Amino acid sequence: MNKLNVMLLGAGSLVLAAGFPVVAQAGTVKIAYIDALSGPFAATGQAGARELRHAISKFLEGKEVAGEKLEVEFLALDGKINPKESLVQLQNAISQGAEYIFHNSGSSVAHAIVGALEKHNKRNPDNRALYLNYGAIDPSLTGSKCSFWHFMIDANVDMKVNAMVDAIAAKPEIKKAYIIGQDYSFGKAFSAAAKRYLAQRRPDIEIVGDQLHPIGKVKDFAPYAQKILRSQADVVLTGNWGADMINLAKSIKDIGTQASIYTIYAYGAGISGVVGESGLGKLSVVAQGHINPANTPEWALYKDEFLAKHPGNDLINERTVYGVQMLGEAFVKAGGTDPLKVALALEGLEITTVSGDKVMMRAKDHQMQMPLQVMAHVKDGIKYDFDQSGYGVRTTSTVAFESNQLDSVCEMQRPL
Amino acid sequence: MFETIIFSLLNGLVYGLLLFLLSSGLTLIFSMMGVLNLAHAGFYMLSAYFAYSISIHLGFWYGLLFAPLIVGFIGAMVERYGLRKVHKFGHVPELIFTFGVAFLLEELVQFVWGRNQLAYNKPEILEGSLFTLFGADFPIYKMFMLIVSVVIFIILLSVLKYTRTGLIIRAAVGHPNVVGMLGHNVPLIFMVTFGVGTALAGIAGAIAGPVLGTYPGMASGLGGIMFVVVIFGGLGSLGGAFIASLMIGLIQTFAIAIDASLSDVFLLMDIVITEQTFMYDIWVTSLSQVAPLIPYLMMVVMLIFRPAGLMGARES
Amino acid sequence: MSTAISLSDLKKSFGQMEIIRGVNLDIRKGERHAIIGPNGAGKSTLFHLISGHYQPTSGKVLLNGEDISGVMPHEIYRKGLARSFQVTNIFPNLNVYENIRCGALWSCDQGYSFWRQVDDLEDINLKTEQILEKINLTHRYKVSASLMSYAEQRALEIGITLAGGAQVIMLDEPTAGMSIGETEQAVELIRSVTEDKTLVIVEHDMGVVFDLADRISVLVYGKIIATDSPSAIRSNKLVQEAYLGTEMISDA
Amino acid sequence: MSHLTRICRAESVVRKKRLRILWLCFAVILLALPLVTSNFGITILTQICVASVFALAYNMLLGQGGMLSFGHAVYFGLGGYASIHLMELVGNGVPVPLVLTPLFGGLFGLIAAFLIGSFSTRRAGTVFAMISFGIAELVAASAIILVSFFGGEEGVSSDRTMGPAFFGYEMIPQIEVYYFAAVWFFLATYAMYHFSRSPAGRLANAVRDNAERTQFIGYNPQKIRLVSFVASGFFAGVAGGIFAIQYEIVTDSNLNTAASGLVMLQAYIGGIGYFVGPVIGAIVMTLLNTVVSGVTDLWLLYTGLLFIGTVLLAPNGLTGLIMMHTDAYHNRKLATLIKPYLLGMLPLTAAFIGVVSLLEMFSHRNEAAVGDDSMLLFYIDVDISTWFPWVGFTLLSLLGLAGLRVVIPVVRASWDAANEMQILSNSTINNESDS
Repeated sequence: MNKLNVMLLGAGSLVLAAGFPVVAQAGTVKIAYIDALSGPFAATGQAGARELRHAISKFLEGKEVAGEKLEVEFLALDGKINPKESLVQLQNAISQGAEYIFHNSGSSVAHAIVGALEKHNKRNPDNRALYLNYGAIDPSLTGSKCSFWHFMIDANVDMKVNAMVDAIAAKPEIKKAYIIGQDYSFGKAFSAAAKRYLAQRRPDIEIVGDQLHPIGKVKDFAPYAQKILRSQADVVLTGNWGADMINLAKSIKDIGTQASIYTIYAYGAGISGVVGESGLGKLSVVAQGHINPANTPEWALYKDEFLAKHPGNDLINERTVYGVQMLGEAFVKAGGTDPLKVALALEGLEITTVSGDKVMMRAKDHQMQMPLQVMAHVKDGIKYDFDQSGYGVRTTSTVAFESNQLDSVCEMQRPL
Repeated sequence: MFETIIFSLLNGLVYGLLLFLLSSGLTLIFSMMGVLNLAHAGFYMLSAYFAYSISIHLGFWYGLLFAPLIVGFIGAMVERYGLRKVHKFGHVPELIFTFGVAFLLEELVQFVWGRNQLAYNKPEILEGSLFTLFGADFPIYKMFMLIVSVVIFIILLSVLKYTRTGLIIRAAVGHPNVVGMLGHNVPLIFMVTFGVGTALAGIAGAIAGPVLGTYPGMASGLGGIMFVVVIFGGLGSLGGAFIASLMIGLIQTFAIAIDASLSDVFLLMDIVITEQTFMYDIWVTSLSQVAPLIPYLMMVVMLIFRPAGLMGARES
Repeated sequence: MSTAISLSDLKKSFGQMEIIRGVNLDIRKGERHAIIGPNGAGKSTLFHLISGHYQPTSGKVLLNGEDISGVMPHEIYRKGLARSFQVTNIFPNLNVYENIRCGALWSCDQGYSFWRQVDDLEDINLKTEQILEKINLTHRYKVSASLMSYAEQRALEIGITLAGGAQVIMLDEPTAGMSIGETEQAVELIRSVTEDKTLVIVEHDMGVVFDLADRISVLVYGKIIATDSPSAIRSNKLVQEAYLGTEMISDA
Repeated sequence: MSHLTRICRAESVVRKKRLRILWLCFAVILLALPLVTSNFGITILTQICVASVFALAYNMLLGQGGMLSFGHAVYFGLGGYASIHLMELVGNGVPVPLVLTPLFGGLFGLIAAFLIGSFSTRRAGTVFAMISFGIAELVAASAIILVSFFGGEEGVSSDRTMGPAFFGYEMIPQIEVYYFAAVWFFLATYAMYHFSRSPAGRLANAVRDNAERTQFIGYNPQKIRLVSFVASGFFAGVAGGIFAIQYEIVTDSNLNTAASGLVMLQAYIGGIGYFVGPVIGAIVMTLLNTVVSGVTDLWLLYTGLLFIGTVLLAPNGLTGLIMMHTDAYHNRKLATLIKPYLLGMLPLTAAFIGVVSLLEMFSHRNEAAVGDDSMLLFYIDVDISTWFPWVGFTLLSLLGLAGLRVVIPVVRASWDAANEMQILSNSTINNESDS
């Protein structure tokens, strides 16, 4: 009998659960950000939310679109860099009226979001959403698995590795290369690209190792460092990020190899500070953005403002800003915020970013075309350091917009 | 080949002894109280954070000294005001409680110290390499970790062997009720045991923080491995934990060094594995890829065939 | 007269300690047989050996002529032998009704069925209610077992043992710790519920033993030193020696 | 027919009648809920359905059978993977209505549970818990390595709309997915309740209480555990199947130890001693995960605090707190509790607002931009750059805690009074053990 009461109560709670009213305001655009806000990768995710919020306040909020001032509602949702959690949050976001989904880390998450949006937009033509991906750079996202609803606001792995190999090719003293990466789609794509471009550009370089390790689970990289040492590699190419990057760099330094490291995520979110001295003269990063020097006064001003507002934090993902800038321009071009119109407006859109770069959203595969920078991990001569450590990165060379345009196998399914 | 073996041996030893430092506290707690403390890795992490905070103000050595003490004290308080309350309901609620503590510790650490990896650094004196062998440096700090672990092991062993406290503990391992019968203050002993156990995890955290990284995820992977150690070695057996720690440390490092997969074995038998072969992914998975999986396999097999473990004094 | 339980040269050691050192005993069908002996004689161990709780080191246990040594306890139960425990061994968080009903499940041909509803099983509920009446716990049927008085729990213990309708009932010190009044009630209860059944009982209370038993066996240091009718046991020299200075047979 | 028999029969009839009404109410509520809520509400409700089925399945082990598992998501996940693969097959032309997917997921979970349970259920307690943990780690690690079945980090995706329509029902809009989940929630709950009242279910209770004794009433405890374990694996698989339809993706995070921990949290916070406890836990946790997480970044911290608080202060869970009042209810004394409870709520609310505000302010100070000193706490605008809110909320917390110390004995006394009377007047209907 007691059970009966409790069951009724349970049912009552269900009613309560359902009672959360969600009313979408007219005249506003809802932007959802899905990334890791908790768990081992929360540092990156939280930083991303901070930067995106700031960029939106600068470049979208109050922007004049079709004669009206734009209002933006921002939702930060915890996807835990996990495809399933991210889709749960995606559904939460869309059912709350979000039309633009920003997301940074995790190619597996990106594939899941692309798949889910393809289905959702087909089933709900009145309630579509766009996906602006500025960090998950598996090349198949703008290649074999490209989607009309997905826009990549970062150079994909192929582009980055291409630029990286450019820099390596310029050093004739390099004879042996070791490739190490995290054991999932991104790490595998990185390894494949590295092998491909090295073979094209410098067939004389011997690839002495091609190692995958479990992501986020390795506590001590010393055994891997030992393997690298034994291979007598001159250069280590890695796509590692987060704690896997830090610990790899530290172990390589500890074991005393002379190999230099080329990577694509090796600053900010604690990495510069922890790598510290061990990376000096060894660590090079290929990324996009003008960290040091800032290139344009507007860009320096933007950064100073952000840092003044968030002391103790860094501006890590500069491409966030370019993505938001581009979205704003697309709103203007489309004359509104309807996702389909905005998607069409984004195609082929070319802008000059606040840091003075020319970038273009290629219509064919929705891959942003952009110049890339090769940067060195340094201590001196920089204005913007990371992690309050004095360490940071400085641009050493640039791979121009034109020279980094790679072909794509994308055959896009278009609505209409 | 030879240098790989030497270095894998050294690295495995360092990692294994660190595992032992962690699991010795866990074993101690289990022996005395019958509780498998799921929050043990959480205390390890907490200590690394405390040690970091102290080290930036007072220096590394103070951190190494005080962080384990603070964590031990917190552990004792958790026992006094938490575990003791659920003790009377049996082992299952105790396990659930420690699970909750582990969960909370991870959140608490992020709440207080933020989510970034912290720059918890080795002291100057322990920077650099101790010796160079076949062109590879062996860092001083690793030797330091090795020495600390061994010293703690020796201290623990002698306390157990030659002191009155050790006598009580050894009695408790086989016969949990006997301590109370001998007229000792059982609640106090429990509290102290839990405190000492967590302090041991604290020492591990304070010395591992600079090399393995001080970040909110540092407990998550290690917690599981630790249970493997104590269960494989035999619940409540310090000697078993020691052997199991070294075994797992060595297996893990050697597995990484070996790139062979089952397909290589088949190749020796003239069987070629291609993508069309049934269960292709199993055959080509290399040993280094499955390295993290091995400990759990060892644990499950042990639990099925010999739940008392390698040198277990009693079943739970 | 056929035998219900037959033990032949039964031995049990724990490590170096031999607790049961070769027991030979025949318990006849339908008799009430008591096993007595000083503390530590191995009475409970003997019970555990017969009911399958322990495996004998050597020797045999026959139930109705069938060898059951080494058989799992639940298998032995299914062959018609039910037992109670010296330390109350019930289902503390179930109520009295459920305790008894669990005891009756097997005998009503309920295996591990998960499609039938216990509330709908007429025969089982009827049986449960009959047992409840017998052990005088009818009015307490909804009470959680852990909240009952000690004597009630002992009665429940016997109830669970009886619920399956086994033909051989073994009770391990059913009246231990009871007051005189409670003991009297318990004896009446045991007498009434074991009508037509074989009863093996271990008991310290000699009043109970001599009141109930048709025959008595005396176990001393793991050996049966005598098996006989109550009056014969009372006058047995060996038995008197064994008990000398410890417990007098006449009191307690 | 004895007196008792008559009472029992009468009670049984009343009970069955009430139960029927209750199931009816449950069904009506499930059907009617979407009418009063938004899109987001429907999404949440669907999540609650999945979480409830899983938590109920989990509680068949922990609450009903006394087996603490740290790896039950394995069966949820495997059921989910099986369902996703079935969806793929259906997409390739195998004619199975996809509304039956959960059944398939359940069968897969059942088989997996049978294989693993056949050795893991040999023991209960710590050994069982650790085996379950080890297996969960093993399966989760294999899920990343064995790409052909588990799809690696990316998991496996599919499309729920590709199969043949089921009486014109294609599960395209979210609302249809909700009804699909609700129907399965209802069926699974009904079946699990049925199980708990079956001989196997009762024996599971018996083996939880006293495994040794069950041997001496003719049952093999291992086999009883195995039956419960397999049944629980089946329903976990059913939940995985519903999930697969809802999100059209299953990944390793559906079966890792974190997912297993979450379901334990749900069941325990809800109350493992009651059949509906896990449902309440699932509701609370889903709301924390969806609604509260949208309001504060600290929601996981609050979840942890809620869990520890439950373990220490209310081991019977939230349902237990409600069930504490059944005696008073039977005795028609509930009304006497209203006043002391209101009195108790006062300092409790104060302490709650105080502590939560302090935590939020601390977190805001660390995370938010400089100059962004204002925040909204419980409808009050607060400027954290001044000392006032810090002192104010500290005082409020202390006041609340001090107030609780004073009020708790009063509340306890009235609660005792409301329940004590009952023992005198009606000693037979005491403490129905209801598990």
